[in-house]
Amino acid sequence: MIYTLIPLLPLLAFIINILFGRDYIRDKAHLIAVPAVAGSFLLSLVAFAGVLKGEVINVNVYSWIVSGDFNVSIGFLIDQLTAIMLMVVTSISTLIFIYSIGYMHGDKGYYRFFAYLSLFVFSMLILVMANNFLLLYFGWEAVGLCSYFLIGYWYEKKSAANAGKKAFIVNRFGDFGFGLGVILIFLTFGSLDYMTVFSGADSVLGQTINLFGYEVDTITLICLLLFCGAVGKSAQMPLHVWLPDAMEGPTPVSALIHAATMVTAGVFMVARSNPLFSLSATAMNTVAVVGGVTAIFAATIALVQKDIKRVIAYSTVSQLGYMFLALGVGAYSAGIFHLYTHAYFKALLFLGSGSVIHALHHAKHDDEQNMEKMGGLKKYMPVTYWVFIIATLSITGIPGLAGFFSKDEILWRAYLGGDLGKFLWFLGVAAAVLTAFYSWRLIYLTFHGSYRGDPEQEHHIHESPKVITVPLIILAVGAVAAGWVGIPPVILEHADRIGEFLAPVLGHPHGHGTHLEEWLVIAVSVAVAVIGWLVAMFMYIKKTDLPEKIASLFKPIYNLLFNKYWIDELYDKIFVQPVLKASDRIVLAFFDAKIIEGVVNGIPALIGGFSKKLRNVQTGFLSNYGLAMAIGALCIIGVFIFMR
Amino acid sequence: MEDVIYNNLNYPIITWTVFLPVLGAIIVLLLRSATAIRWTSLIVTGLTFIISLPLLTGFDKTTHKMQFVEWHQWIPSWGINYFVGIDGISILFILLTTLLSILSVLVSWKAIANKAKEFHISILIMEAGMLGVFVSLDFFLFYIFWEAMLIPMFLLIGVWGGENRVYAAVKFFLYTLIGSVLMLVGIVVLYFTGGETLNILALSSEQYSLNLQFWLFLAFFAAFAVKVPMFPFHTWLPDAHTEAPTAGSVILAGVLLKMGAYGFLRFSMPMFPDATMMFLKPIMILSVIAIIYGALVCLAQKDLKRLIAYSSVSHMGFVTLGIFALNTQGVEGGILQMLNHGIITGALFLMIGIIYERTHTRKIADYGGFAGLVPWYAGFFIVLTFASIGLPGMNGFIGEFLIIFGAFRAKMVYGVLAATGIILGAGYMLWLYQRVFFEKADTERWATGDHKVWDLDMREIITLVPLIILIFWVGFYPEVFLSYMHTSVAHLLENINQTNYAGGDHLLTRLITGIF
Amino acid sequence: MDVTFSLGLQDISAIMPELAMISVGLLLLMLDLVVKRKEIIAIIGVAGALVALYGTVSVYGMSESQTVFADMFLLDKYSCFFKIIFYLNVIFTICISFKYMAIEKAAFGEYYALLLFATAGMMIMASAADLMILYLGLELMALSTYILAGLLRKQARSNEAAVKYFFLGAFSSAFLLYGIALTYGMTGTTNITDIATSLFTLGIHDSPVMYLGVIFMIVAFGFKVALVPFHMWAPDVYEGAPTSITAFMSVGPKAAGFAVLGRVLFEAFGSMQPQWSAVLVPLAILTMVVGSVIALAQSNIKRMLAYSSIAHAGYMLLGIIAGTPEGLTSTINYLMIYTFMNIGAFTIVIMLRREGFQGENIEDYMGLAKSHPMASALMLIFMFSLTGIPPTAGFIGKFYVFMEAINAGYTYLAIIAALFSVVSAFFYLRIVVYMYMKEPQNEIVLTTSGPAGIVLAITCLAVLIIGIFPSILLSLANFSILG
Amino acid sequence: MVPLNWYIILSAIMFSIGVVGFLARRNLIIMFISIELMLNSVNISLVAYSHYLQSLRGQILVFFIITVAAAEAAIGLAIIIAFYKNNPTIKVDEINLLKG
Repeated sequence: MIYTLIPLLPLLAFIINILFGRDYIRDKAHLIAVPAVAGSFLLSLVAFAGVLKGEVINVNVYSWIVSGDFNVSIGFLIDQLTAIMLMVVTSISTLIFIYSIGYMHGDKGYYRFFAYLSLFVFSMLILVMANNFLLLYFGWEAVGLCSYFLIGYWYEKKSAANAGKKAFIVNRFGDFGFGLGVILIFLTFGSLDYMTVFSGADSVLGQTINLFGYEVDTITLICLLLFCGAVGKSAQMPLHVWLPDAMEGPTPVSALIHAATMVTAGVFMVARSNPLFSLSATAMNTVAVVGGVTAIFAATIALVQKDIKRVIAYSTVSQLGYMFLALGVGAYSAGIFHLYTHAYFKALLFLGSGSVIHALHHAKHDDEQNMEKMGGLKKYMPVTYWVFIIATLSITGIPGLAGFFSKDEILWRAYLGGDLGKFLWFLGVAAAVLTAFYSWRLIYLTFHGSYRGDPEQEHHIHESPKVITVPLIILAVGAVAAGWVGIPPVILEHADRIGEFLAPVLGHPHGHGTHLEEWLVIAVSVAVAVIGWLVAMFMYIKKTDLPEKIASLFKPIYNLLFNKYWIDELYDKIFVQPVLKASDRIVLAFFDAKIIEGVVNGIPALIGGFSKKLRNVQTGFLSNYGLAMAIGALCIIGVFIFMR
Repeated sequence: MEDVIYNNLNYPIITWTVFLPVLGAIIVLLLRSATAIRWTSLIVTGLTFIISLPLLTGFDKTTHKMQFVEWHQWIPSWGINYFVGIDGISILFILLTTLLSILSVLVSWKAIANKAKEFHISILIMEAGMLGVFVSLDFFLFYIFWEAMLIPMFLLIGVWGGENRVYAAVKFFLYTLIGSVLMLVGIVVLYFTGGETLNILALSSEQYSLNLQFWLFLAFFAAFAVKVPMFPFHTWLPDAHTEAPTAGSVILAGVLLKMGAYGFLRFSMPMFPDATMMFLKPIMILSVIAIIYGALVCLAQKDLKRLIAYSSVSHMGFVTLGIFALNTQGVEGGILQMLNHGIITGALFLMIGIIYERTHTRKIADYGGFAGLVPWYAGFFIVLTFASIGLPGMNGFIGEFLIIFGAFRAKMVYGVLAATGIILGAGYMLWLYQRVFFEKADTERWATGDHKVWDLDMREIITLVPLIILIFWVGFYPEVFLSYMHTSVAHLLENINQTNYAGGDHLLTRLITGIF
Repeated sequence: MDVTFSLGLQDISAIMPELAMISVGLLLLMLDLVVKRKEIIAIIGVAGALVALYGTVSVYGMSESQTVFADMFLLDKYSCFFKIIFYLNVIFTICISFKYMAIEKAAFGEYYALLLFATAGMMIMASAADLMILYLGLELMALSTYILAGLLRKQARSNEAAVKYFFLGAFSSAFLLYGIALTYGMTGTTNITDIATSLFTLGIHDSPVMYLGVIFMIVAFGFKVALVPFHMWAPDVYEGAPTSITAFMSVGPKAAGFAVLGRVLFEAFGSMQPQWSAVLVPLAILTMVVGSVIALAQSNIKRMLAYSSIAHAGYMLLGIIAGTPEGLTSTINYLMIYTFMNIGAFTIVIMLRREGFQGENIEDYMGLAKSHPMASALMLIFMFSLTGIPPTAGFIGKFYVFMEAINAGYTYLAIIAALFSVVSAFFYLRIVVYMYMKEPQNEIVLTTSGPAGIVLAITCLAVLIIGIFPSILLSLANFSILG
Repeated sequence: MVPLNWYIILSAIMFSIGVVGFLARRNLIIMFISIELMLNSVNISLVAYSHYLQSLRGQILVFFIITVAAAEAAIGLAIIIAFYKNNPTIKVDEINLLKG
């Protein structure tokens, strides 16, 4: 079928670039990559149109692994959910590819960059188009691989190499659970095809499985295992640690992989397997709570970070938290909706910051991302500034922009979700304040006030070229308009298009409230957004010395936040170092070298020593030889007398 | 005579495949110039590969019976015959062997300067021995090949190896010999209890008393567990691997280690099903230990080659785990994983040999930033790295997934524990890759002067490409390979599952009752 | 039971090979006075051996065995098999002796004569149907070898070897005689078959005196085949004696010893099989253990091979312990194989000897493979054959004895043997390691000679061919099965 | 007439004396003589048996033994002399050039 080309085009681009890029294509790499991804964007449009017409495609290309009763195919499913994801992935990829032409211009690994990026798009598309869990797992791991390559793209920087490794290994922890979940699914349903599994979901309800002596509800176990994967991939607590470090990668990568697409794979996966999750309250609540907690937790860290990209990174973690919150309360479409809007404004934020970094890249190294060394960039780079403003308005949920609709939907659904829901709603609102605050803080520090970097660099600062700004503008449009497909009924009847569109896959969220309540919820979220904005303005425009004061006043808290709750250090202390030390000192040095080798070399040594002793029996004296013979004979005789 | 499918080709294909290398060795023996010797052995190995191809094409996947069988009287007074044939379990290893032999000749092209004649003779004899092991259907024949391999391998390690080669060679030889002689005694006992025959098929169809099975299983276990090698019989492996010349390591990792697992499949399981059940638990536990233990040791390794060697311990742990899961996925995964491990680790040793020719150091600390110095090399290496980590789309994933699936199905906890090996595997391989290829390169050491490293040349790329292709081929379309083993594995499993062993009779009590 | 004695033609024809040996030996003694070039003497000696070989082979195929000289002398396939071993042994020895004795400045004509006499003695032992003849043959062999061991009069080592060998040998033959006397006293005969019958008729096969007799004989024969603890002479004598004689002794007397051991135990005392098996089991274990363990510590290759030959005696004993005809077959099969591989190994050892260079230290083999790839390849084959690694003949020998031992229910013996063959592998490997994996210290010159080359070729081929197509030898051994 | 057992016992005692002498004495010549003693003890028993059994084999064997013993003596003494030439001693405790 034609749609197989959607993933294959980028793959082709990857192969060509990786094989011939270094020697032949070099800085023409984009000529291969961009058309490829654009092509798959167009194809996705076709596919989307098809789905709009209501045609859902589910085909197996060929059977992949067959072993006994285990049988899984390479096959694609294009339904409403996939269609949305296709749109998000391909459109944003296309923009970012174009953006990268300018951003990565002149980099010595130019071809490599586009190759990896294409490979990523391929993997991401496989991930979203898969029609069974194992192929999903395939894409899942493959995107991890690409993120490993792209984070470590500047491999000569130790920090970059470390970040890449960290990302992959941390994700492996999640995948460990995910993989087992997949196996358990097969053992429960006898298949890994979405359709078979989901249709059979109700039949295994209440089935339990014996886990180390405890009877555990199978569905719950499956969901929790799958969710492990999601936690890893979407950087939720406690596996969020890799995402901020991932900012070592080039900014387009951060925008595409670590904001718009890959990190949302977890959300997609949970939404995809909603028939399973819906059957397990425990799993749902876990998802919701993890999401809510992550949302506020990450937001608090973002308050005090200095590195522009890290702020956005933590904001991403926090926004992903929102999405899981939505999924957790059963508002799958809301989650996907936010995923979709978030893709645009967050990509915009990243690319904007990229534009800033690009502008400052003459500045002394490691200062180019430090907001304390920025300021007053507004007059140098107006376009960037204005798109930043738009993105920020959107993320903080100012009515009319994309972020507002999706975020509001989530909060409203949380609010409806019973007692736990109320609590989650509160978390969401709190996170919203913080979001507003740090987002505006970023704007003010970067663009307002006066330049704080070293003066003679100032005149280098310039607006980025068209190839960078045009994608920004397009994304800005998205950041404004993307939300208009999901206007809640209370504001405008029958305008929640996306909800309706996704309903066949994700169902309708249950729970109803009065219009008044809903208006209240909207009012509150808007109010907190504005409050956060005002506070930020007050602190960073009016009283610029206030932040230091507060920081010194609440030193411990400030340090706690600034050091990200010391979680990295904690993991290092309790996991990484112990394992390394144990493997070195105990396993290798002691057990392998001393005990096992001791025995292995000990026995021969023993025999050798014995031999040295024994040869002394051969004294060389004739009489002793005779004696030996005589005694020998006597012994035998003695034995015989003894025997009878 | 058992029901087997006799060779219906107009020439004795298996005999040709096995003994062509011997013929080649004899020719090499008569040659003088090193170049001539190299070309001869290359041609011979190549021919062997080509000759072995019809096995694949003409193979009948629908039957578990032995195929291409040849039967000739050999030692009538002992009822021993020249009896060879292949089935779905052995066929892939034959192809793997013939392929890897070519590569090991190629990779030694420049590396082996002194005693080239002896070296190539050893390689060729080695190939014959390995092929013989996989095709033998008579225990005596099997044992002759099994032992005969020791001699050339001993020389390969001891003559052309690293500094500590003699120790490694002798250790390898004696360690393996101990296991083998115990198996020999077992074989003889089997000979008399099985009605004065060493015909493997006939012996497999016999029933043996539980006590006898117990002891025979132990005797065979001694030989196979050392060869695999299973924890804790693994310590010969790192030494042998590390000291052996590249070709030696490739053959060791690629084929030799497989023979232990192959032995379990071919002999221990069909002949002693009850004992297999009895030993199931301890062996699975040992396998899981091997997986995790090997990975942990890898994390601590400072030596490039040693690290890969220990990773073999971990991977072979997966293999034995899968085989003794005793379900289709486990066994097929195990067999496939043997193949994969042969390809991946074989290739990794090739890579290490290639870089060692340039840098003459195996200390990981001496490397770093090589991605910039030798990009193509780094590219090949990353593929192998992820293949060995088990990334989907590459062969490692298929094998490991099926094994974990099988183990999980057989006994959940083993599957879970084995899966942790995947995390650790990613840990040590990526860390290795980072330390060798990433970060700043020591340019004034490697980019200039007499130590200047150069990227892969054509011969090396030709050597590697087939393996890379196989990695992705298995990764994306394993059915090509799995389909060969389906029926045979099914047949094997149904034999074992017919066991009337009730269990409960605990191993320890058996040991004690057995001894007294 | 006095027999009317008449010397018939068939008597003479039956002992033709022996006669040939002895007469050629005498001829050599005389020629030695006139002929200066000792090679000629040697060649004549070989010719004599070949004639005898022809004689034996011509009667080999005979249907039933014949006893001559009033049941004193027995000509059967069993003895023929051993005689072939002896011929090979003496021919090989003479071939490798040419150069060597010259280097040792001991190129005497008597040397060859004595070799032939000793061989004649062994042949008589193999064919003895009566303990008297057995004794005579044994002494003929022994006395000749005493002299051969001490042939290098100028060398203290050689003298000492001779002294030790002589004294202990005499000591052991005294035991033999006492054993014979006791047996004679109990059974009233010295004829082997009659002993068996009278054991049965008199029903005395578990009288303690009979045990004593058997045990004393076992002691004596055990001395000849060097079973622990009657082995003590072997290492010293092997080391001291001229290397060619060491080769000769490591095969001939051992084979002869096993020949009579088998003959006496199976034919005369067959009814006491359980008892003597019980005696031999501990001896076998001790022999294997001591032989292979002490060999580890040796630095002189002749001495090492001495201990290895002790260990091999242990393996061979397994077949006799089994107590079945097949068991005995496995032993004689092993002996034939051992002849080839051991003489082959000694040939290489002799080649290292040259003017002013002993070449007996294992270090002397360092880097041999570099200078002499062919010779070291051969040595490699012999070493692996001695270890018992297929596809060499050594493996066939071991496999057969293990098989028979296990068949007779001595599985534990087989296991012990197997494990200690691993131990022995270590010191055989060491030679290979020195040849192939060490750098040469000083350049090595091999004293090669045509005959030696022939010997190497034959032994090596035999080792490989028997290893791959054992049927050839097995059928011969089965054909020569006792009784 | 003297019963057989006495001869047997006598020969056994002589044999043991010979053995002990061989083991205990340190002089090669005396050791050699002890061996001769052992042989003769055998001869005695053989003759006794032969008389008792009324068969000649025993006596024939005795003749053989005597002859062989003579030959043995000749060779043995020759060996001792040859040895003495190189290292002038006949004390066994001083003969251990070869050992281990």
